[in-house]
Amino acid sequence: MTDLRVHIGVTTLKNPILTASGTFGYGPEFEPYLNLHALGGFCTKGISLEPRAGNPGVRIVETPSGMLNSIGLENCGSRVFLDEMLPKIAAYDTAIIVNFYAHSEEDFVKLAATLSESDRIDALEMNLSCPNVKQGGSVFGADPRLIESLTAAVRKVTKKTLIVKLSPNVTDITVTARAAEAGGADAVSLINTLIGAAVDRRTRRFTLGNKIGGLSGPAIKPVALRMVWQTARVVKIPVIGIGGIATLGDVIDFLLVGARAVQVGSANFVNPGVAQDLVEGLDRYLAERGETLDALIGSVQE
Amino acid sequence: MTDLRVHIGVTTLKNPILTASGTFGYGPEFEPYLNLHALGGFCTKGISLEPRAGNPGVRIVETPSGMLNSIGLENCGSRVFLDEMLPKIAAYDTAIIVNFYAHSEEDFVKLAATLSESDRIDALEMNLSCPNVKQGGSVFGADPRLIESLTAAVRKVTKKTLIVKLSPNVTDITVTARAAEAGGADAVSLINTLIGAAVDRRTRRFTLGNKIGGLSGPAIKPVALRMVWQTARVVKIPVIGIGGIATLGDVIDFLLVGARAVQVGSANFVNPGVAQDLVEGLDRYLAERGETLDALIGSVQE
Amino acid sequence: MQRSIVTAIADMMPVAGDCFLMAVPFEPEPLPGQFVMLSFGDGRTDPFLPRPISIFDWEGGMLTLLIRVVGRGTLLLGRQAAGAAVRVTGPLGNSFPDDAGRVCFIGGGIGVAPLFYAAKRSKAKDRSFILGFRSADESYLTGEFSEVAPVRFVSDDGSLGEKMFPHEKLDALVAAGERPDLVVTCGPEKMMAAVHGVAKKHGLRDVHSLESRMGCGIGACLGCRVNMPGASVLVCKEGAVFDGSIFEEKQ
Amino acid sequence: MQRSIVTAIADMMPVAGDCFLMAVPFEPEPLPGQFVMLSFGDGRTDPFLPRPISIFDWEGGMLTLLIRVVGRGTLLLGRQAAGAAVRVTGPLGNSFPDDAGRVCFIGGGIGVAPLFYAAKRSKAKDRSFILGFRSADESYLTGEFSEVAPVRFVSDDGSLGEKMFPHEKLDALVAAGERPDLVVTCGPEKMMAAVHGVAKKHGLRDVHSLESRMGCGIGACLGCRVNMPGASVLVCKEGAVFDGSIFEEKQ
Ligand SMILES: Cc1cc2nc3c(=O)[nH]c(=O)nc-3n(C[C@H](O)[C@H](O)[C@H](O)COP(=O)(O)OP(=O)(O)OC[C@H]3O[C@@H](n4cnc5c(N)ncnc54)[C@H](O)[C@@H]3O)c2cc1C
Ligand SMILES: Cc1cc2nc3c(=O)[nH]c(=O)nc-3n(C[C@H](O)[C@H](O)[C@H](O)COP(=O)(O)OP(=O)(O)OC[C@H]3O[C@@H](n4cnc5c(N)ncnc54)[C@H](O)[C@@H]3O)c2cc1C
Ligand SMILES: Cc1cc2nc3c(=O)[nH]c(=O)nc-3n(C[C@H](O)[C@H](O)[C@H](O)COP(=O)(O)O)c2cc1C
Ligand SMILES: Cc1cc2nc3c(=O)[nH]c(=O)nc-3n(C[C@H](O)[C@H](O)[C@H](O)COP(=O)(O)O)c2cc1C
Ligand code: FES
Ligand code: FES
Repeated sequence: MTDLRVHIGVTTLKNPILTASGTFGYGPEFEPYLNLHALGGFCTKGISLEPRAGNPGVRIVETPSGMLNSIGLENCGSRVFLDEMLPKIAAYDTAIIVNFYAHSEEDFVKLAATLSESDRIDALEMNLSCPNVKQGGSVFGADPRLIESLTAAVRKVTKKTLIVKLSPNVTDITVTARAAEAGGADAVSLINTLIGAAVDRRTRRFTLGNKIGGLSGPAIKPVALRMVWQTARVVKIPVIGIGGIATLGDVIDFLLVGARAVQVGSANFVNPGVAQDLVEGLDRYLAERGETLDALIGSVQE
Repeated sequence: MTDLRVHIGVTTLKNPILTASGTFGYGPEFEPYLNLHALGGFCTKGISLEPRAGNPGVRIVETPSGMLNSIGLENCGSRVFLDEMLPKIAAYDTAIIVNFYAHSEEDFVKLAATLSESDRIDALEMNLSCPNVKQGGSVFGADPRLIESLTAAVRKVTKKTLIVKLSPNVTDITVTARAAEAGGADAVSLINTLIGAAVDRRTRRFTLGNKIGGLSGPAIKPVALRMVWQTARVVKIPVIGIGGIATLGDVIDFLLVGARAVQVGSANFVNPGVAQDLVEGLDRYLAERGETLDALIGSVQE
Repeated sequence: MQRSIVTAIADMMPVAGDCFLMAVPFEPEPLPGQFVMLSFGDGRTDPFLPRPISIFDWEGGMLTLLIRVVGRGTLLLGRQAAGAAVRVTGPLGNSFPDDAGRVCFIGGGIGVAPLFYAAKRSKAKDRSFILGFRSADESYLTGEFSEVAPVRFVSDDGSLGEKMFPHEKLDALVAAGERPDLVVTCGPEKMMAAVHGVAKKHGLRDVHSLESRMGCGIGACLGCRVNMPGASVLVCKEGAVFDGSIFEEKQ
Repeated sequence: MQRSIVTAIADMMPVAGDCFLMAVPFEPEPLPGQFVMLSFGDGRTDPFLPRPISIFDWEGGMLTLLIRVVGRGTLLLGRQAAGAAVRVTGPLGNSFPDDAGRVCFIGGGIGVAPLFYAAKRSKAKDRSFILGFRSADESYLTGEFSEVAPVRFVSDDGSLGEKMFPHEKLDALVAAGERPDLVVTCGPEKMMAAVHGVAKKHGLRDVHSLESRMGCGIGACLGCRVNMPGASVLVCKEGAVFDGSIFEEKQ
């Protein structure tokens, strides 16, 4: 077995294959399909201070090689998460990364502080980019000054590995990535979903109850790959690549352009065992070539 | 036959189905596959003042439900276009929309003035958004002040219908759309391609000679549909919808969210006769329902 | 135990009313009322998401699905030939109760799909169907159902069985003294709600297999949540089988 | 006259070396050296772009394509069964000249595809093939080619015909006095350049069918432009058949 370990902040991942927030439930849902111990880690559904019901109406619609979702960040809230969900997954020998979000700096800080009290949480992933929340869309995620100050404020209350998850719905992702770095993030993860819409032409309404939603899946991979490459060139902290990853080839592409780890998202819906396949595939790929993970990462010729 | 006419600036299109710049050659290439007279109009390949060779190396790569291109705006230059290409297409009974671009305001103005001398050109489409040109990517397309002043400068030298084509690689497309409107554009067309990349993992190089390229095709339709909807709500000038249109359903979706006309792009590569199919399909769709085009446009329930 | 496997289609058979039967080798043995997520297994990314499909039948390791072509996904699935690769994830969801002496299975349209296996596997002493179709032309597998249990057919235009709705037939049966201990339905939501009305009126126990657009089928995407009058439910995980009270406004 | 049509595959036949033959009804009659753009005809959007494929054969309205599985598109095309819908656009491109008395058709690997129809349709008095494969195991349709014209086989490992490269065989033939008026090649670019070297040495006229990634095949996307030593060419529109001078550095 090749050494697949990756260091991000104060966390050592046993391998660079993570599962993306909102696409892996709270974890146990996948037990029948894969060995959770095999994963580098998993990102929980986005947690907020209080429970949230999410959006009414249709929440998911298929698009060419992808999907739109407007789940609306439905989640059980931080209290229930810590008291009921976390104990159920605490025993998994894999990194638990808690994805979290709020609507004000104050709440972001409060939430980060609360989550930091749990020893079993390995890292926090701060979601700045959810396009589904009605109050103005991607507000935090588009303003570099806000990102920097918010990151700095959260940084003050947590010693855990702090990952800032970036929105692709910006003119220049390197600007927002640098802002997160300047604020003290240990890593950036990208991309979150692109904002899109679909219409039900029979009823002449938007298909999603929320009208707009987040586009994910293989369709967005070229955009994600470009943004990860651009970002990895300008920040010193690790970049975690996300967007349309479904095959070993996709994983390798993201590592080649400089991602230190990757997250598998919508592909979990198609094949709930895919993340473990990717870990095993990456191991074989490196072993066959006698190559180290470090040598692979960022090795695309420019 | 339903009345499919659409008015954009001083131009009356016989129907709202246009073909998108760079995906329809100079026109004659499609003669075997469709009746060019049937189209509402076609946008030429992007024309620059001087001829341009475009990018070396691989220029096209397939992606999930789409493609990346880095043609690099190869074109014959305005002189050859006016003297040699235009006469070949002048007889087509359809609107000729000349897509054009430059790298400075001065050249944009010079080019618009030159093209405006030809009686046979119905409209100009100003491309602010080509992501393929090496000198800094989408510079014109991302800065609203630049867009407004550039549009105003071009507006001064042409009486032709002036369409400003917008880049989707921005945080808020309504800002750039409003800038074009303020500068005096008769219409905005959107979206141009999203910037993306692909890697050839065998050689560990970027697949495209230019590394990054423009993503088009069905994959981007949800993003395009969202941007067209957002834009049509905030500008008073017509919005021309572009992005992943391949079927009659796609055309209807864009019209429902407020597009006054649409452009068919990459789908021409898959089925070179598709644009005429769409005209006929739209005609049938409206006739069957006894609905007018005006009633259809923008009729999505909010 | 659930699994997600890529396997080759063993058999495809067209059926009336834009439907087809697809047979695929699949273990383990599912429970009646469960479903699978079905997608293409050849690596294409369009269509992207798997489709939820009920267990029509399962026998000796061979799963049979009855699928109605309604959109792009089912259209393209229907065009697959035997030998083509599909991905099957399952069996998923809860199941129909099987502790009643007399069960009436009520299906409308493609909603008949899960009832064949349910009736076939039921341990109930007395099993019968009420199956509703739009018309005789759009009905299917009427013979197959009849072999499993007695069927009362109803149709919108009277071209098959009686011209009435399934819930009206249930009402008539109960009035005539044929009172089931359990009513199991699957079909359009309106039909199920109407059946619940009749069941409630007569104090019958009733369960219903709900439909919802699904992303994953396993409780991971939260895409299938629907706000029913009685509760907001995650159909794939808490169902797809729900008690009839779901159709009643919560107090 | 070109056309773009959706049609049902008439026949599929596996061939050695990861290849398959696909027969589809198609009019009009193509010229030797032309190609078609082939894609799925069922409305799926992945794979998205059509693939350029040479005319392997055409007879009485039936077009036959010889396709080698090299990536996702050809893999999925190869899994289509007879009856499945494909889109065919063509015939496209220019064609091989047919005004020579003695023609030698030289093909390497899947580059043999357009040469079968070219030789079959050629009006030349004297036609012969030099066909190169990696090995006997990876060769295909050797019998079919032999029926059209005499074949000299060469292979990298000597397991089929002589162990040499096609251009070496041509050199040897010319040295032995068998001098063609025209050399027609299709295969890896290196092979074609080497053949051109030999042709030039002996003053033979030579044409070559180039490959390039294509978006449209009809000159609309400008995606297929390649910078050859002799010129920058739009392969689909100016070719795919080019004079050998394309391999020579422009002065
Ligand atoms: C638990 C369950 C069991 C089912 N069992 C069967 C069965 O045995 N046989 C059968 O023919 N159908 C069954 N269905 C319905 C079937 O899943 C849909 O008809 C199918 O997903 C439509 O896909 P499409 O691509 O053809 O349609 P499209 O309209 O193109 O679908 C687009 C998207 O909408 C979703 N969608 C559209 N209509 C429905 C619907 N009615 N229900 C759920 N999702 C929908 C699909 O998931 C798909 O992602 C079942 C649904 C559920 C929830
Ligand atoms: C004029 C012409 C005639 C051809 N005739 C034949 C033939 O008769 N039989 C046959 O088997 N092959 C032929 N080819 C090659 C064939 O087009 C490619 O093998 C095929 O496109 C690869 O597609 P893929 O999806 O399997 O591979 P992938 O590598 O997955 O392809 C991805 C993309 O790259 C492009 N691509 C990759 N390799 C090539 C290549 N070598 N040439 C062109 N494009 C490529 C494809 O267009 C596709 O869009 C011909 C090519 C040209 C230009
Ligand atoms: C149904 C769904 C729910 C999601 N929920 C969240 C979330 O709660 N927090 C978050 O940061 N990202 C969320 N995402 C975004 C994913 O984590 C990921 O960034 C995105 O889907 C792109 O990856 P993919 O193309 O592999 O799916 C969600 C995505 C999907 C499809
Ligand atoms: C090969 C190619 C070349 C293009 N060239 C131009 C161009 O010269 N000028 C321009 O404004 N847009 C150009 N575009 C963008 C298209 O006009 C269109 O905006 C985009 O492809 C999205 O539409 P689609 O998804 O239908 O292809 C080009 C697109 C492609 C695929
Ligand atoms: S379908 Fe994903 S949670 Fe139910
Ligand atoms: S393939 Fe499009 S121009 Fe040649």
